[in-house]
Parts: sequence; structure tokens; C-alpha cells
Amino acid sequence: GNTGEGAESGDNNGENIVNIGYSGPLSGAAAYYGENTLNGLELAVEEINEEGFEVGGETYKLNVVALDDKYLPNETAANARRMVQEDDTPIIFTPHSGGISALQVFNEQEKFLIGAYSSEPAITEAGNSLTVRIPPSYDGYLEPFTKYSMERFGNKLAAIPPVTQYGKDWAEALLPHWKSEGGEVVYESSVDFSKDTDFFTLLTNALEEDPDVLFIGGPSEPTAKVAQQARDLGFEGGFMIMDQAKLDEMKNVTENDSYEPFEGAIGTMPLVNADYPGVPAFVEKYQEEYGKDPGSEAGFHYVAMYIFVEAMKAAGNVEDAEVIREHIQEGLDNLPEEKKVYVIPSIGEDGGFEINTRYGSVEDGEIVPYTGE
Amino acid sequence: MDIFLQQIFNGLTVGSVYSLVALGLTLVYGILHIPNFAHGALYMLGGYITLTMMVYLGMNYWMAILVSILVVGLTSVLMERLVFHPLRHSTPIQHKVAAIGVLLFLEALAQLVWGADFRQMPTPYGGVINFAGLTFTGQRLLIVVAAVLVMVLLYLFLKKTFTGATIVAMAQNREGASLVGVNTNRVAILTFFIAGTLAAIGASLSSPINLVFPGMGHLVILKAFVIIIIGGMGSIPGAILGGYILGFSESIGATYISSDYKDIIAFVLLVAILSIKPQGIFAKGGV
Amino acid sequence: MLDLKQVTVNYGNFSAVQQAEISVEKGEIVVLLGANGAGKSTTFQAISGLVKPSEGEILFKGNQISGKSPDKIVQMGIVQCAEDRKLFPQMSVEQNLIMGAYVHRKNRKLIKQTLREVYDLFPILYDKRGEFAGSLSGGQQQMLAIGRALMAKPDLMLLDEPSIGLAPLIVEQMFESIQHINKEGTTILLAEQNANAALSIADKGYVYENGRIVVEGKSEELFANEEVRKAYVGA
Amino acid sequence: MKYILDKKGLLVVLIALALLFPLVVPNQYYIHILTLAFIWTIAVYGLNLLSGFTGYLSLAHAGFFAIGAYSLGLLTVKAGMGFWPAFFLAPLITSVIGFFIGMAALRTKEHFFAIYTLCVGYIIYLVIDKWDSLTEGVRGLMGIPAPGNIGPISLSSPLAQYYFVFAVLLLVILVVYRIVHSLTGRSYIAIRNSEQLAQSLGISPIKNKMASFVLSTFFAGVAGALYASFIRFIGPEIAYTTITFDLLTYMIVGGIGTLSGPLIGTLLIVWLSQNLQFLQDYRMLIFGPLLTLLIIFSPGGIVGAFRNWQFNRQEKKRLYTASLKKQAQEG
Amino acid sequence: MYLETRNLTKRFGGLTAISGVDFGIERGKVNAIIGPNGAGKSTFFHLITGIHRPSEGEVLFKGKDISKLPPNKIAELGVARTFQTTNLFERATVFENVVVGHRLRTRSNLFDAVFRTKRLKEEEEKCKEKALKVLDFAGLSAITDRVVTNISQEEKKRVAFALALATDPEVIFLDEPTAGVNPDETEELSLLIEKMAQKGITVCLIEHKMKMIMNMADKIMVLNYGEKIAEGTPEEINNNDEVIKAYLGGDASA
Ligand SMILES: Nc1ncnc2c1ncn2[C@@H]1O[C@H](COP(=O)(O)OP(=O)(O)OP(=O)(O)O)[C@@H](O)[C@H]1O
Ligand SMILES: Nc1ncnc2c1ncn2[C@@H]1O[C@H](COP(=O)(O)OP(=O)(O)OP(=O)(O)O)[C@@H](O)[C@H]1O
Ligand SMILES: [Mg+2]
Ligand SMILES: [Mg+2]
Repeated sequence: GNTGEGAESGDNNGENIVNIGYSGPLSGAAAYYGENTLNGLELAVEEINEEGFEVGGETYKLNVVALDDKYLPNETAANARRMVQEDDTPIIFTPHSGGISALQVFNEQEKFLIGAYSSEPAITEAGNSLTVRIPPSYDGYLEPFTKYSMERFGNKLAAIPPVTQYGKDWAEALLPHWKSEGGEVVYESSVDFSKDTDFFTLLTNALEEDPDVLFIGGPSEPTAKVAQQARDLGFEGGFMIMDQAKLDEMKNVTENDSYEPFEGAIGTMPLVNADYPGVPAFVEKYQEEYGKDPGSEAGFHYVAMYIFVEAMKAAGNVEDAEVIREHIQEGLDNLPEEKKVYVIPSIGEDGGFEINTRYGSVEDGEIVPYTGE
Repeated sequence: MDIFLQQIFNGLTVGSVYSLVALGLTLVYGILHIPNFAHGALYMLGGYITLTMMVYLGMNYWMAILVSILVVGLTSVLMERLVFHPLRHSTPIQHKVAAIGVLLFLEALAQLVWGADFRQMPTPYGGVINFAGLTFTGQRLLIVVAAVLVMVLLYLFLKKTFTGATIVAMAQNREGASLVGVNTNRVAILTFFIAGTLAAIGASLSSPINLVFPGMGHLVILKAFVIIIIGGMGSIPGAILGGYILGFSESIGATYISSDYKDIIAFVLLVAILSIKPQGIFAKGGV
Repeated sequence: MLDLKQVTVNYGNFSAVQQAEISVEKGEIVVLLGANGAGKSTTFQAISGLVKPSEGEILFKGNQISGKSPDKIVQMGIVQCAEDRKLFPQMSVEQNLIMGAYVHRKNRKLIKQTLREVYDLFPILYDKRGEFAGSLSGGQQQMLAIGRALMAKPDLMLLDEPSIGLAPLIVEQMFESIQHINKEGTTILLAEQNANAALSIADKGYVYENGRIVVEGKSEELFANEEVRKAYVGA
Repeated sequence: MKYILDKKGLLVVLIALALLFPLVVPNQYYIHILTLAFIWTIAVYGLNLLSGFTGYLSLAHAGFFAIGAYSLGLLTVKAGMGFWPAFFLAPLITSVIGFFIGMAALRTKEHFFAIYTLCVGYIIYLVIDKWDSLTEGVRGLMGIPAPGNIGPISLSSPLAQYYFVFAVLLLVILVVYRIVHSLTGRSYIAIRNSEQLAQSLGISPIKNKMASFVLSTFFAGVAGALYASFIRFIGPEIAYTTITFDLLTYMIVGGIGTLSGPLIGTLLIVWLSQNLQFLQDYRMLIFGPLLTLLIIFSPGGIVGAFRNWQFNRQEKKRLYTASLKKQAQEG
Repeated sequence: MYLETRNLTKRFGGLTAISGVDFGIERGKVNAIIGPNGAGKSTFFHLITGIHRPSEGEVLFKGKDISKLPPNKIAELGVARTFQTTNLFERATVFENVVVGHRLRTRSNLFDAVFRTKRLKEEEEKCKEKALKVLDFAGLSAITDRVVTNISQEEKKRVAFALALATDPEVIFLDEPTAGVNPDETEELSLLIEKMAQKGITVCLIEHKMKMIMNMADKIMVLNYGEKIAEGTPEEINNNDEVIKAYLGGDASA
């Protein structure tokens, strides 16, 4: 365990280093997602390290130890063991629920915080005292999405979420809500982006039921394909887009780089268009560094890293996960305004960040904020 | 009725791509006597090369495909030279593992060069055609027509030319072929080249309706395995027919049974076929 | 026409042929005799380029051919008819024969004509021309293998135990065919265990023992040689 | 056949090393990795029994591994069964399913068998993935208990689990060793060599193949159950073909059809892939070619290469003594 | 009749490889089957030993129909065979190859293997003894520890015999036991075959080497195009016109 004399603050040319762990998919099918999360983390660390940060009179710098786990929980567990053992990491980020579950088996004994990027409810329901759930839960989306789509298009919904657990959770929450608001679910199936070569078959069946609104989601690019092919097949209604897909990224894979095919879609406000105070600076830096727009997973990891550092400062401790966890709320409170890529006022009882979500809809080829009125 | 016809067309589109990939796989089976597990990586590479040529070098679609054919064909040949040729005396199981190594390498390479994200391939044939209540897009029509054309050409080549016949002969007895004066190395190279070509064409045709990403080979390769079994390994007509059978069974199955279980349908179908006919439906017969 | 000089072939540590000296003149039938595993097939494989000799040289019409690839050697006019036949089992008899003429693939007329000659020599192949080679019986396959070799119009034909597993009547016919082919102008190098039959058609012979040539000479001399008679002719 | 493991001394040294390792190197990470590697090794022994000794290459092995893992997981989490009964039931359930699949699969041969089982493995994966109400689907199964206490001995610490898994591994090796060196094992090898010849010698191919198949799935089930209780979270991905390919790689690299191959191959590859972690995303860029090169230059795997070397040496010796004798006779 | 076939017929698709053959094998004798290539001799063996199922007709062994039994059951009844091509386990020693031959006379199973029961140990001992005995009988005592790859063709044939003998057969079917073996060695192998017969094992063989057959066989059947065209003693066969025409040709001593 890392109960030893803080090897993490080991002297390195007079510098104190805190190692931050990361285990995620860096190879294989989900590598893109893994890279995005890691990018956000690394960008924050780079900024923080320009000056270092002060805790208990000493200046510290951060070092990211990133290991590939190919999306496999057992690899996540092995990586975490390694990082705890060899790098004394007080925090380990992992962006998938399987890995998080595998870490929750021993993180309390081994005393490290899990920076959990997953909205799987079971992650927080497990009652693990050292898990911080970073992304918001999607509950907040249901109401405005439903309202907007029903008002603008009608009440027949065809649901084709992705087969991932996130997609299923979403669908399981959304469909009852849709019905309770007087809507009708005319078609329900799911799409597997890792196996389906073509979405025409699925869409042909879905559109046969003549829906007013399509519920779609998944990684942005294939989601965009689904939307576009629905248009090809003559669909004229609206889309509800699960928060994993970002309208701005979806736009990038359209024929002429426009929002036109997604007219009437409602989704999360793209990070680049959001009005949070930290966004412009972050987007600029991110583009400079990685040559593309950041997605929300990068933004969340970026802001989370800052919050953890603030929490360390507040706790006056860089190594004891329990103490750091106790000071997360202070970390949130102390977060400098210009770093607020998302505005997160509080951390809940269950260890999840509580966020004011923003929505955007496409109207006349433009993204406009939707406030629910 | 409409939906049925539309699904037939959808199945035809997907089936065409499946057939192209399965054909390459089945041809190489003749040389290696095992299905080449790295074939999916060639497909992926085909997508990326075409994309790169179009997006970064501004080539037109057809030129880009031509470059892609050359590059993937050569990669395929290189694979034969560097990996499978030295392994020609070893057992199938070793081929499989070596091919897995190649596959891991090519995927990592693609990720290094092009990044791990999804890419969109532009197409000059994006238009939508509505006809008799059915929806076609230019690209989909192109897939079907081009695939059929390529397959007919390949079939004629194998059937009617001496060089084509040597590919078939070598598949049956490598030493026998060299005893009649066939340069077996050259035929192996040619076969791998053709297989690479087919993969590149398949990927270039289908990418505009899907996306280009490092894992795209997985989408088709497992299905291609299913196809060449249904069609009888090494059988050319079998691979073509098998591709369409799978394409149709997927689109029709998704419509009338369940779209969530359509993958299971295909695999259960295969297992059922093999349980009844352990050698596959079209076993025997060669080309 | 063909000269082997000090040819040695190794399989790993094991030396299958050691310092073989063989010479075949144009128009001759030369026979290699020897027990199983004596090294006859290995010698053939070395000539055909299927294995590489570790020492010595092989000259064909004065040109060095050892180290050349099998297809080059076929093009130069040496065709082997292998012990295990190496046919294309899923191709028809006729396709097998046509593949035999691979080196003449540009000359369709020649192929047609040679095909007719082969069918004349082995009428049974004509009857079975549409069937898969794999469905023929052992003897028919042997004929097909010889027929396929003839299709290349070789100057030198290597026949590795053509009588193996064949019925007596067929063996007799086979040797007659070989003589016939020879008369048509093809030089023949033959490996046989059936020394009696082989020597009766051969001009000259070499006897192998454990990879070495122990006796060589004219057929009559070998017939007369007590040792050889006892060991291989079995009379 | 001189297998490396025949040498009792070497075996004892290896066991001693494994037992002492955690005491000498008290590193949680190494212990974790080794425990996992031992679990894979058990599965590879199962695969090797069927593929290496009986000659039927199964590509459904990850599927059976997953069935073992899910059996334990579902019995404990959903049926509320205690750890130990579930632990003994899981491999049994796996082999019963294996039995029925084997009946159909073993009608095919060679590639057909390989691809048939590949598809079976894929179907198992899809079933686990889609059957939400039972398996929790893509969410995965959480809250699997660690091994229960054996009397006063607690098995919940990583160290205890290391020893527990190691003990099971030793048992598996012993069982495989005994099978391979028995008349039953000889029958398997005879079938691998030539099924037709074996059958004409009165060996029933179907019975032996079935036994070998079922046993192979049994070991996969044991490994799966151990995995579930060690990682304590399972998702459908453990049934996926990539895991089968991993197992296959371990077996081939070690040496197919040898007794020590699975252990050597698994340890080596696990070690290698951990050591390439510093390359992050480009790990496979090195690992892939390494794997391919290894196969090209040592097709029989590590043990195969060693045996070839040994075989050649003995053969040289034999030839040498033979020629000496000959000379002596002649001289 | 000890072992007989009645109206035995085998069709492969359109081809009738064996058609309506009635043949009886006499106990303790050397029976031979000859015939041109492709006459159906090997197929005939495959039918008797269960590798193929007859399309029609039956095979009676000691009065019992065995034509529907699988090869392993037939082997248990005491019917052994060799194949036209010898397929031994090349990387194992001669002894290891032969030891499995007696497996069918043992009962030990997986349970015995795992727990090393007394039964297993006894039976292993029994198999080893049997192997040594048949190897000795086949004249291979000197090379029991050699790896099969390194032994000569003739020795391989002997190993194949030994393997068949290890099953404790009453009757043994040999498919071209001396193909590809030189005359000297052929003679030695025929001595071995005669030795088997003297030991009381009924022998049935396919051969093309007429001299050997004529010397050895007590009874010969001639197949041609799947049909039995003659049956009788060597002299009878030698003088049968049809046989000479179909098979032997002018010089029968080739
Ligand atoms: N590929 C090989 N690897 C190793 N040894 C080989 C190989 N091929 C042949 N040998 C060995 O070389 C020796 C000579 O074999 P070869 O086939 O040349 O004999 P042969 O005279 O043709 O015998 P046969 O009458 O059986 O055809 C034999 O001992 C054989 O086992
Ligand atoms: N499995 C099979 N499928 C189709 N035809 C077969 C099969 N086995 C044998 N045949 C055919 O049956 C006929 C008899 O073959 P068989 O092998 O019994 O002949 P044989 O008398 O043993 O000949 P040889 O002396 O050449 O070995 C041949 O025409 C052969 O092509
Ligand atoms: Mg030979
Ligand atoms: Mg035969």
C-alpha cells in the first residue's frame, strides 16, 4: 500500500512529484475514446506543472502514469495494482464502468481514489467511499429532450440507442418518461457500432413505423451516419441525441460540414458552444495541442484534474486518498473561474459531481441553446 | 411489400461487400490452407489509403481507389513474403498466430498514422434516388454494380486464363504446380495481390456509407469467415453466394425476426449448417 | 546431357545423398536402383530444384542448374514425375494435362497436339478426361502423372518409381510406354525397385546404398553382377 | 519423450520459487499479475489438452472460460449460493454445456472444427451480451465474492488468493500430466496422429474426443471461476474472441502439445506485454511483430525449440557412436 | 465360414467400387486379394473393417453381421488391419507408437488416469509387455527406442504390423504390406507374414507382387471393376484366362 513515507513526494531535482494514474483503452476499438479522456487530463497537468502547486509549504508537480487496459476490467485492475505499487498514485482515472467495478474491489484497502468517468448508476450505488463520479447523470436530459421534441415534431418515437450499457440505461430511463408524457414508442431496437456495417436495414425498419422523432446516440461519427442515412431514407422528423454524441463532432462527418441534416435535433450543448467561463481558453489550448475540437470527455477530465488539485491544496495532503476525498467539495468551491470548463457546484452524497447541464438544438442550421421554455 | 424490396436491396448492398472480402479470403485460403486472420487489417488499410488520397492529396475517388489497390495489394504481398512464405512448412495453427501478430501490428500502425478516431470518406455519388417507393443512393448502387463487375472479371480470369488456372492448381498441390514449371512464389504473390485488391475495393466502396476507423476490419472479417464456410473453403462461387446469403439473411432477419439478434441468427445458421453438413454446403467442386 | 558431380544433399544433420556422380547421355534410359530410403528420390528432388544440394554441381546440357528454382529447371527441359504424383486432385484430368503444358502456355496449337498424343498413349485418360484427378485409382493417377509430365515436351524426364503399387499387367504396359516415350526422343532417368523390369529397358544403371552409389554400369553388367542380382533382381 | 517437467528436480525448484516469490518480492502488482497469469495458464492447459494432445483446435475456449466465470458469478450474486458450492458447480456447469456443444462440434474436423468453435465462442459471447435479464449484459456482473474461508484460513487477501490459485494450477498440471502419461493420454495422441489408424486399433474416437473436449472445457470453467472470484467483476468481453486468441498465443508460444508449454508461454507473454506497457498506445506495434517473428523462427514454441535442439543433439550423438562402432568393426 | 461377405456392394455417387461380392475367408489360412488398380481392393477392406458402410449386403464375422459396427468395435472383435500408406507418429519412438496398440484390451479410463489406480498401473504394464512382445515378434527389438522418423521404410512397415498385432487380432488385413519395399526386404516381410499365419492368425492381404502371393497364399480372390472375377488356389488363378487378360498379362512373374 502507499502508507509508506510518501514516496510520491520523492525528490526529483528538488521537485516534489505526485503521480496521477490513468488506465483506459489506448489500443483497440475504443482507443479513440481513451485518447480523448487522456488528452484532457494531460492538458490540465501540463498547465498545472508550469507553476506547480503548493501544499503544506512545498511545491508539487504532477506526472501522469497512463497504462493501456484495452477496455478489459482485469487489465484495469492489474494496471492499478502496478500504479499503486510502483508510483504510489493517490488517484487513478478510469473511463469505463467495468474497470471501475474491478477497482472498487480493492481501492478502499489500497487507499486510492477512483476518478470514475461513467454514468453507470451502479458505480455510485455500490457505496464505495473513494469513488468520484465525474460526468453528470443523464436524468437531467430526459425532461427537456422530451418536451422539445414532442412540441416540435409529435409524439411517435422510434428508439435506436447503441447497444452499450450507457445506451441501454438511457433508453430505459427515457422511454417510460416519453410514454408518461403522452408519447408513443413505435419502434425499439438497438444498433451495434462495433458490428454493423450498414444502418440502412435498421432504419428501413424503424421508419416503416412512421415516427416523428428518432432517439439515437453513441460515438458522434457513427451517430451522425445514422442520422444522415435516416434523412436519405426520407425521414423528416427530429432527433433526440444521447449525450455521448456531440452535435459539433457529428457535423464534421457530414457531406458539406453543416448542421443541416440534423435539423430539429436536440442534444447536449457542444462544449465549444457552451457558455461556461473556462471554455474559450480550454478550447483554444486543446485545438493548439491536438489539432481538433475537444469533446466533453476531454473537458471533464481537464476540469476534474483541477478539482483534485484544489482538493489536495485544501486538504494540505497529496497522498492520502481519504483526506483528499473529504476535501473535494472545497476543491469545487476553490476552483478558479477561468478553469471552469463545466460549472460543478457540488459533489453529491453518492460521490457524483452535480452539474447544471445545458442543451442545444439545431434550428435553421444553427445550434441554439434550449432552455426549456 | 415495399419494405421487403427495400430490405432485399439493403441486403444486396451489404452482401456485395461481404462477398468481395470473402473472395479474397477464400483465394488466400488456397495458398495458405488456412483462413488468413489478418485479412481484415487489409480491408481497414484499404479504407484509410483511399481516404487519405482523397482528403489529403485531393485525388478523385477512382484515382484514390487505384492507389489504394496498389498499396494494399503490395502490403498483402509483403505479408506473404515476410510472414507466410517463411512459414509455408509449418502447421495451420502457427499461421493463425502469426497472422494475429500481423493484425495487431497493422491496427496499431493505422492508429499511429491516422489516429484512433472515426473518419468520413467523401463520395462523388452521394445523391439519393427514389424509385417506385424504394430508396437508393448513388453509392449503394455503385457498390452493387462494381462488386458484381469485379466478381465477374475475377471469375473469368480464374476460369479462362492460364494464369488464373495456375492459382487454382497451386491451391490444390503446391509442389505439383512447381513440377509443371509454375513459379509458385510468383503465383503466391499474385494471389495475395488479388486478395489485397479485393479488400481495398470492398473497403473503398463501402466506407462512404460507413466510416473509416482502425477497428473497421473486425466488422467484416468474422462474417467473411462465416461466409467461406457456408460456401466451402476455397470455393469461389461459394464465397460469392455465401456473401449474398449472409447479406440477405441479415436484412431479412432483422426485419422479420429481430434486429437485436440478427448476428446470432447468422452464426446459429452457420452452426446448424455445419452440424448437418460438416464440410459446408458447397464443399468440393473447386472453382 | 545431365551430369551430377559430387552431389551431396543433407536434411539437417542427416546426409541423404553423398557425393553422387551420375551422367546421362542424350537418348538413354538410365535407372537408379536401391532400397527404400537409399536416396533415389532425394537425387531427383535435387535435380528438379525442390531441394538444394549442399555440395557438388548439377549440369544440364553443360549449364549449371543446381540452385535454380524448379520452374526454371522445367523451362530448361527437365520434368519430374514424382513418387507421390502430386496431381491437382480437384481439377479434371484434362485440366491436369493442360497444366502440364504450362511452359508452353503461349502455344495453344502445340498444347492441343501434345494432348492428342498423350491420349493416344493412355486411352483411359481420354475416357476419364472430365473426371477429377482425385477420383482415379492409383494406376490411373500414375498414368496421368506421366501424361502430365509429357505435356511439357521435356528433353529429360525423371520418373520416380512409376510402378509403385501398380498391378503387374499395368506395370508391363507402363514400361512399354516408357520405352515408347524414349524412342520418341525423350531421355529418361528412372528410379525403380523393380530392378528386373527396369534393367531390361535401361541402357545403364546406378545402385544406391545408404545415400552412396556403390555400383554402376551397363544394364548387362549389372544383371551379371552377383551382388546386384541377389539384392535387387531377386532371382 | 523427455518433457522438461519430467525432471522432478526442476519442478521442485519451480514450485519453491513460486511459493517463495511473494515473500521475497512483496509487490502487490507482481502478485496480481502472477495470479492472473496462473489463471490463464489453467485455461491454456485445458486448451492444450484438446488442441495439443488430441489435435482439435478449439476457438471457443474463451466462451467456456466465460461460462465458468458467469456460472460462479450468477450462482453467488443472483442465486445467493455460498462461494464453495458455486466454485465446484461452475466447472461442472461448464463441462455439461461443453458436452452438448462437443457432441455437435466434434462431427467436424480440422479448419471446420476451428471455425465451428470460433462461431460457437461468438454465440456464447452474444448470448451473454444480449441476455440482460440473466447476465446483466454489457453492464457486467458486480459484487462477486472472494473465495470463502477454508476453516480458519482466509482467502480474501491477494496473497492468499495467489497461493490458492497456484495450488489449483499445480493440481491441474498434475492431472494433465497423469492423463497425458496414461493409456488415455496415449489414445488422445493416437487420435491426433491419425484418427483412422486409432480407430482401427480399437480406440473409439468419439468417446475419447468427447472426454478430451469436456475435460478441456472443465479446465476452462475452473479458470473462469477463479477469474470471477479474483477480479470480482465480469463482463461479456471475457467471452470475446480476443481472449481466445490470447490463450491460443500463450499455448503456441510456449509449445503446443507439450506439458510445460502452457506455463512457459503464458508467463512469458504476460511478462512481455506488461513490459511493453511503457509504449502505451503503440504497444501492439512492437508486440505484434515480436509474436510473428517468434512463430517464424521457432514454430514449435519455446519448448519445441528446446526439444528440437535436444533431439538433434541426441541424434548427432547416436550417429557419432554408430560411426565409431562401424569404424571399430572395420578397423 | 469364418468371415464372409454376402452380396457386398459399395457405391460412391455414380461409381460402383464394389458390386455384389461374395467372399469367404478361411480361418488360419493366408487369403489374398489381387486385381488391377482401382478394382476396389482397398474399398473391400474398408468395408470389412468398418471404415465404409456398405451400400448393400453384409459382412459376417463368426456368423454375426458386423457391417454396421464402427471400426473400433470391429477391432475389438479381433479384426486388425494396416493401411496402404503407413501413418505412424513420426516424432515418437517405435515403442511409444506400438504401446497404444493394446489399448483396446484395457478398461482404464480418465478416473484411473487421474488417480493412478492399481488397475491403470497393471494395464500399463500389460500394454508395455505386449508391445515388447510384438516388437520382438516383428524383429524390431533392436530399435525400440529409435524415433520413427529415423528408421527405414521397411522398418516402418514392421512397426505397422506390430501395431496391428498388439491388438491381439484373430484376423489381420494387410493392404499392400510390401509396396515400395525392395525384393530382399519383401522376402523378409513375407516371412514375417507367414510367421503370423503359423501363429494361428488368419491373414488377408492385398498385393501386386505375384511371386510372393503365389508362394504364400492358400486362397486368392481376383477383383476387377469391383466384381469378383475369380477365386481359388494360386494354380487355379494362374491359369484362369480371364484373370490373365484383366490383370496378369503375359509375364506373370514381374
Ligand atoms: N524432407 C526430408 N527430411 C528429412 N529426411 C528426409 C526427407 N526426405 C527424405 N529423407 C530421408 O532421406 C533418405 C533418402 O530418402 P529418399 O526418399 O531419397 O529415398 P529413396 O531411395 O527414394 O527411397 P524410396 O524407395 O522409399 O522412395 C531417407 O532416409 C529419408 O528418410
Ligand atoms: N472415398 C471415395 N470416394 C469416391 N470414389 C472412391 C473413394 N474411394 C475409392 N473410390 C473409387 O473406387 C474405386 C476403387 O478404389 P480402391 O482404392 O478400392 O482401388 P484399389 O483396388 O485399392 O486400387 P489400387 O491398387 O490402385 O490401390 C476407384 O475407382 C476409386 O477412384
Ligand atoms: Mg523414393
Ligand atoms: Mg488400394
